[in-house]
Amino acid sequence: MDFLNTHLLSLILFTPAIAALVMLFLPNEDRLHRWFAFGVSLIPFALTLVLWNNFDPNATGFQFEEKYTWYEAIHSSFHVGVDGISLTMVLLTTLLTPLAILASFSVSDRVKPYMMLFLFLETGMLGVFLALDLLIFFVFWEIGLVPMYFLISQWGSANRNYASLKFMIYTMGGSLGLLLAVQMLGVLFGTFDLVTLYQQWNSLDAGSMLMGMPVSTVKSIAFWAFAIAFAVKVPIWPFHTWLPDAHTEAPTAGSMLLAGVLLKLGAYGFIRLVLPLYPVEAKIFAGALALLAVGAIVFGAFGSFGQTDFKRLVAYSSVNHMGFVVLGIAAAGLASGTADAHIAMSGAVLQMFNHGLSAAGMFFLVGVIYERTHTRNLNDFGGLFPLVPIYGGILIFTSMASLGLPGLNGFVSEFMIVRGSYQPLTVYTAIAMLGLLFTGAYILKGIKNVLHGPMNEHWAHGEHKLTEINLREILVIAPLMALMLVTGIWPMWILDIINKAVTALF
Amino acid sequence: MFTTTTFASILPEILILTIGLLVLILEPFWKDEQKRSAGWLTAGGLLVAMIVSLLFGRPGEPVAVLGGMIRFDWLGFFLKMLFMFAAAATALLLMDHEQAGKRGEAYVMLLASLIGMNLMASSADLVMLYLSIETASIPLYVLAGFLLGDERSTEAGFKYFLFGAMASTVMLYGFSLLFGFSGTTDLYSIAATLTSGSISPLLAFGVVTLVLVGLGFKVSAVPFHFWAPDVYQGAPTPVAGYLSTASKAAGFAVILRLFFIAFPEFTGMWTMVLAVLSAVSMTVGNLLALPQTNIKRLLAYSSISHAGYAMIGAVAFSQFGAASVVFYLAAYIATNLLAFGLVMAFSRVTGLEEITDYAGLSRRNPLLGLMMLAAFLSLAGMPPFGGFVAKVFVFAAGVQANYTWLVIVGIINSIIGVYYYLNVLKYVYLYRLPNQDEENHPVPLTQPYMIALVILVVGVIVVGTVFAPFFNWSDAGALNLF
Amino acid sequence: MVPLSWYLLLAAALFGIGLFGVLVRRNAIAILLGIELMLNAVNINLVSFWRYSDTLTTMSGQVFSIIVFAVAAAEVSVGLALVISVYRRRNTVIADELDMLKF
Amino acid sequence: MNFPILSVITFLPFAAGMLILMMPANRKNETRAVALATAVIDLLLSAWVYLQYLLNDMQGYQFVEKYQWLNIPPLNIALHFGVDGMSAPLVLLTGIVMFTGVLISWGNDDPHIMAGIQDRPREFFAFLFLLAGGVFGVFVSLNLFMLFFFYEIAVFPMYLLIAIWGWVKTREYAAMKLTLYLFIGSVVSLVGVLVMYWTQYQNTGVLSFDMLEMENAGFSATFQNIWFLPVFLGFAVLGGIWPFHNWSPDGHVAAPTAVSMFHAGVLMKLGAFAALRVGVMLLPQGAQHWSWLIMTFAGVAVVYGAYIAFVQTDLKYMIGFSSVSHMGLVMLGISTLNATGLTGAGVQMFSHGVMTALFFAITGMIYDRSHTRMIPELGGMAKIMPFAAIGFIIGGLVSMGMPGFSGFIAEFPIFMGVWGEQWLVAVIASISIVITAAYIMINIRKVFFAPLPENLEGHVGDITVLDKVAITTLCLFMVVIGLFPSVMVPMVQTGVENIMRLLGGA
Amino acid sequence: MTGAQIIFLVVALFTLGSALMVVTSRNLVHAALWLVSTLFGVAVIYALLNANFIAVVQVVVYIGAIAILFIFAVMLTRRDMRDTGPQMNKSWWAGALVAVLTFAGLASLLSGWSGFSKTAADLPAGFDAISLLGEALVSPEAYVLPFEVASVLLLAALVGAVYVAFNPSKK
Repeated sequence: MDFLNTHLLSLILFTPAIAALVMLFLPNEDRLHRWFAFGVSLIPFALTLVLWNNFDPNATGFQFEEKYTWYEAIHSSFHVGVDGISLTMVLLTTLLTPLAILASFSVSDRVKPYMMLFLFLETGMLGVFLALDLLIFFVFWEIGLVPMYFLISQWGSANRNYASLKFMIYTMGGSLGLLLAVQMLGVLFGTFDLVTLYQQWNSLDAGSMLMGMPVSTVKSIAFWAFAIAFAVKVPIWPFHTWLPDAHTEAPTAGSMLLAGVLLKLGAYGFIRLVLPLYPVEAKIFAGALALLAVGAIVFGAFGSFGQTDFKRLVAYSSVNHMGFVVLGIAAAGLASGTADAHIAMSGAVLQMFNHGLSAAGMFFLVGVIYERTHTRNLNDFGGLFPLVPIYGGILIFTSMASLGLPGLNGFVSEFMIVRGSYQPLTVYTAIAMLGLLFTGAYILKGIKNVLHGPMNEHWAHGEHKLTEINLREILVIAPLMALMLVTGIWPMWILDIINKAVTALF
Repeated sequence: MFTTTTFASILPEILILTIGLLVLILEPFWKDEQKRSAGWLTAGGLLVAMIVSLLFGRPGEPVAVLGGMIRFDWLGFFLKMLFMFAAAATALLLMDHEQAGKRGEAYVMLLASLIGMNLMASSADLVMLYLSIETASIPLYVLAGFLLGDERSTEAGFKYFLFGAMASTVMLYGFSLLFGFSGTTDLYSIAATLTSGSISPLLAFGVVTLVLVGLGFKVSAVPFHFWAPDVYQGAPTPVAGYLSTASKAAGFAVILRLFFIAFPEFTGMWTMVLAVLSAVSMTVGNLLALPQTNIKRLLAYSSISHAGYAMIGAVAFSQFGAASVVFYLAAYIATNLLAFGLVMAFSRVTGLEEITDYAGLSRRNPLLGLMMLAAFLSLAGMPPFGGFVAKVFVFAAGVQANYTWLVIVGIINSIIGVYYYLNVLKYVYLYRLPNQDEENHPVPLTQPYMIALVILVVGVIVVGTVFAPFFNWSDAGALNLF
Repeated sequence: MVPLSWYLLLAAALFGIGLFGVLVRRNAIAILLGIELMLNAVNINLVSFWRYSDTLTTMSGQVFSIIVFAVAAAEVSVGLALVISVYRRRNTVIADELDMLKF
Repeated sequence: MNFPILSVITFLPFAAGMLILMMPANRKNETRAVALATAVIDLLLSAWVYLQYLLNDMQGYQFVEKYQWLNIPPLNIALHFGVDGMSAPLVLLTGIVMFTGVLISWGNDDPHIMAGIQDRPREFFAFLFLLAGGVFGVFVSLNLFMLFFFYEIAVFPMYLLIAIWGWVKTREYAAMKLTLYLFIGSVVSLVGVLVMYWTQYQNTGVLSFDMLEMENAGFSATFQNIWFLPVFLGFAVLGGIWPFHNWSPDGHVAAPTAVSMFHAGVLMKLGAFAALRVGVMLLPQGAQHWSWLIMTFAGVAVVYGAYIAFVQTDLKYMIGFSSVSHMGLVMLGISTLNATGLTGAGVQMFSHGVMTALFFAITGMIYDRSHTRMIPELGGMAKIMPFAAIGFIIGGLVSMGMPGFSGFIAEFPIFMGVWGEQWLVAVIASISIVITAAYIMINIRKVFFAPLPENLEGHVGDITVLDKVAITTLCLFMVVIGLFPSVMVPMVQTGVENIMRLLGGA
Repeated sequence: MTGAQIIFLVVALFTLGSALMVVTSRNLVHAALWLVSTLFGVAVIYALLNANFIAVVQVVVYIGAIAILFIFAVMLTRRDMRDTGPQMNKSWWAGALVAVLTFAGLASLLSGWSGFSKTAADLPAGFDAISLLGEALVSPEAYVLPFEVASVLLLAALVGAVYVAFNPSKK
């Protein structure tokens, strides 16, 4: 057990990747691959539960740290550790991956590479959340792209080539600045260790000169280099245009993870890197960031409302929801050290978690119906509730969670964000709250178009008869629904951990 | 007085003379089909002569013998060995020449000119020098025109003779002035009397110019090169090879000894003259080689340019420079003989001499193709063949002497050279005969060719890889000049 | 007494005439004649240098000229033989008509 | 170490080449077997050198052998062999490329496929080994003359290999262009080398081509400033430095597969390595004086090469120009003249070598089977040769500097090094990463995943087992180094240490 | 002007005049005969220089052998005995220019030499040029090697000339 304790994070991190490699040598049997992947993906989840159990929310700093020499030449080490924020994200990731795998049991084309890519993707995402070394962070940040790219481009729908490339190029282009800024930090300080960098970077005298420019200018540039990289990933308006395409074209499980976890990477980057490294700039530019966030909220909502494609609708809703996260972050940056900041930030983290649950659930449900009807056009549906009552119930439940119905999880986090942001960013928050109205509008529009209204007879009979959601699919959505409900009613199980970490950090 | 040293100093020549007389005496008694055995006799005899000379005729400290006529030193000795090697190879290549191979006279002429060349390498007296140059040349005129039934060959011999006689006479005039100014014919004494106090640099320049006409002709340096392509093309191929290697090398031996020993006072002047000659030779030779379609003419122009490269070492006027020239000659003799030998071997079977005729050779006879590769890459100056090391050495000598501009000219020319040498190899390896069944048109090699070519190709590679002993010998020879 | 310069100028003049013959005559034999004139010029040089040198007894100049005689004889015999050989094949000894080998 | 391992590595290919030439022409398989055996032995030996290299010896050369070759006064030429941290990986690289090159040239008697070398394998392997021996020689030579000697040996077989076995349409032109370019470059350096040699004599009275002695020759600053450029650029021509890169793509395209592998994989390293070893190490002040120019050239090469690669429609041209871009990165690393950048350059040489060898190997496999390399005419290869597809994808990821692969390990320190010197160049050069990602991904999709053109249906078969072994070998190195940089980077650092000592001493 | 000088000038003019006829006469037989006359003039010059043996050799070898050889050769190449057609190049003027320049150059160069105008000492009494020459030619301390080599050369030339000239039957 000692080994397990000291290497817990590494185990969580690498189990999926190693399992993927093992799969390479498994016989070519689709069932085997499915079950193997699913079984293996449960291991990190189980380990995460152990982690959660052993995690001491009251301790400051990072826990379960591991540090090995990795790239001596540029003083980068494999340094991982968790605090309350990353723990939440790890939990989200390890939870969603098995569900996504389970959800993709219906995939029958090249199952082996598909499952392998999922497992690699999990490692990539977990790495970002666990990394305490800037370079390692970047490594996993980029690695995650590859499996996602191939998942979209190989198993996606009609326009997948365009979408996958757009996804790739946007993200890589966005990361360019990050890469350069990371390099600059490495050159300046000779280390990539985050803990060290937090101190050294901030202790630089703002008036001194760096590379022929005042430190403040350098920092501002670096701030935006970071911010843009993460903003693309989140995505914040106006960098969001890749997202609807990618989501729409990705396979169901891909969308689940994309929305559920991948978008969180960007937000997590803000929390883990941008705010601690650039507290001053974060204050200065909080307004701009908030403006973008509000833009995301409003335009996301409008965009969503205007869609006729069910999946695109959900995709734009992600823009909208993630806008809140950024708003919270901006507020926390502006008001750092105050209770407002803590509330806003805790809300943001919780919102990340919540959106992970609801977006994954929504995409899954879209996928469920798409598999049966092979259309996502909202106008092709209508009045399906009588045909698929269980599915309808689940959809309504999940939509409500997404909408932020009190009693479900979305409400808690959005409320906290708004509450925390209102003081520092009154105007923006006010506009954002208007955006919230549209959130309700588009979600209701979605439900209305699918479930209510006149029934589209096409789906009622014959070969096109819509079948009810099956047991496997229920098993996928059930844990999500359970968590939505639990978090909505008793958020403290997770909020406690988040809040303590946030308080310690900001 | 005659001493062992005296005897040792001319031992090779005595042995060569003996071989020549043996050929002359025995040849009439042989039946027609046996007559090519004269080639075996010549080559074998030269081999024996080389061994005997190496055993008993090695020089010690440089010493003037026979009244100062010749200098018994390592420079002469090493070059003699090279010439004898070249002559032996030429004899082997001549053996299966349709018209010349069965004529004893050919071998006699070869040996006579060899005596001349040997003496050129060691002459230390103007009288001896002139005589040895002529002894080397006159039999070669005969050899160049040896194929009496062949219009090209007779014409080649005729032209070679006319230009040669003219050039050597001009040179002789220079010699006579040299003698007049210094009052002596001994090269080593000339230096003492021929100081800038006694004659003006302009006068020295005049003498150098006159002398260079003859020597430039021997080494086929521009502007005394115009005979070379015609003669190489017309002469029997092995003779052309011999002309372009041993004869040229002998010319360089004279240039080294004459200029280094007799004109130390006027170094600045004659090195500049040689530098210009060198640059012009390289450039003109290479540029004119570019459009050639006949392989022998191509080799002729290439040999003109090689005279230019070798001259860079002489321009350097240093021990290293001289050593690099000698080394260059060693490498070049092996290389160019190989090239001409291959041309001979090919045209003996096919009767063709155009570059385009070589298409598909690497399939018709892979060994021949590989040898072509070795020969032409060595000419181009690529390792691991002799040409590379030799070129590096002369260039190094040039740089050392601050003749960087000349080295740069040389380097530009090497690049041009690479182009046309590779062009030949392109035919050998890349192109195919129009009817595509190369394997049905083999190019067999007879025994003498096999022996000669293999020895030469091994020589080219050995000089290029294990260059140390060769350079050591060259350097030991060069040391004798200082 | 005749100064050395007179002999040298005579030799130079003879050399020049010989050179002229070599350069301008078309007939190979005539060219050879020119060469002989040049050789004679050389010999005049050699002998006169000998006569006017301080060391008469070394005889170098005279020996040199003897050797030149020998060489000239050898050269002429071979040369004329080649001329005849060419004539036999080509029926001409005009140098510029022998142009098979021209580039 | 009494066993003369470096000599054996260097001369074994020559000996094997001779042996192969002497074998009967009709015993093709025996010839191939001898070639393979030689390659395996050389690979093992070079791996042995790599593994036995002592990392704690930070400055010296190891496995040193010295035989006087020509030690009379005017010339001191010795067979002086030794490896340092820069060259040891390159020796290993050569071993790898030699091994894989032989594997994929094995030949296949199926008339449809015409894979590998059918025509005169005897000569082919002999020339290839001549090339390989020359390459080994350059990497291990510590004597300038011998370095040059082997350098030229490595250059000329290229002509024959390309002209005889190359692509019919352009081989003559390309082979001649390549040879002349390289020859011009090398002779230009030769002048510089000779001048250095004599100047050394004037300065110190020591006449030696030994590079270790030449390090102490005390060249004056003016001298170094004048002669650095010819020496460096002369060698760098072979490294494909812009604007002298023109020969390289043409050569790649015309060359047969194994030769392309050698050419891009090893030969271009030869140029960069020689430029580093002779130019930078012996003329450090000159290097400092001109580093801005080299950096400019390299920076242009990086971006320009990537852009030109982007617009190619011929797969081989694409890879050829990507090599220009990547070798530009090597030059960029060298031009930084700081430890980080040089380390990156060292790793990049290895990484690019393996990666581009892999690219060319797979391109060759595709071409041999489909008889076209035009990207628009290809498609669907992933179904036909999934193994090759995976290999190509891994190569592509390395190419775009994806973390987790060797490319990242190499490029990151290069950019960091540039940051330390001139941040603007780093910013501009980093654009190439996105361009590279774009064309790699687009072309992977087009070649491997687009629908299979009808005219190729049925003609095209899977790759052979030997091909798979080759691909696996190459991929393995890229991944292992990517994951564990410590297997190579510390070694490169020992070499860099030495260079830094020389640069610092200047 | 001393008697010797007058004699010299007369002989020199005769020699140069004959030489000019050698290179200009259209008829080759005439040219060869003019060569004989030139050679004779040169022989007299040798005599003036107290080189009696050389003068004799000149007459015997040059006139007796070489010049006669020329005449034979001229006659053997019959066709060109006819003095039809131009005997000189079209660019004969260039040749003339070169010749004149050569002479002028040589003369001017030589005139710059310190020993240009020196005069000769009288021959010492009892000076026996012939025996000195004989000794020089066979003494190992002097010119025996050239002497021997010259014989080799002559032998070789003989063999060669016979081969080249005497091979009528084979085609």
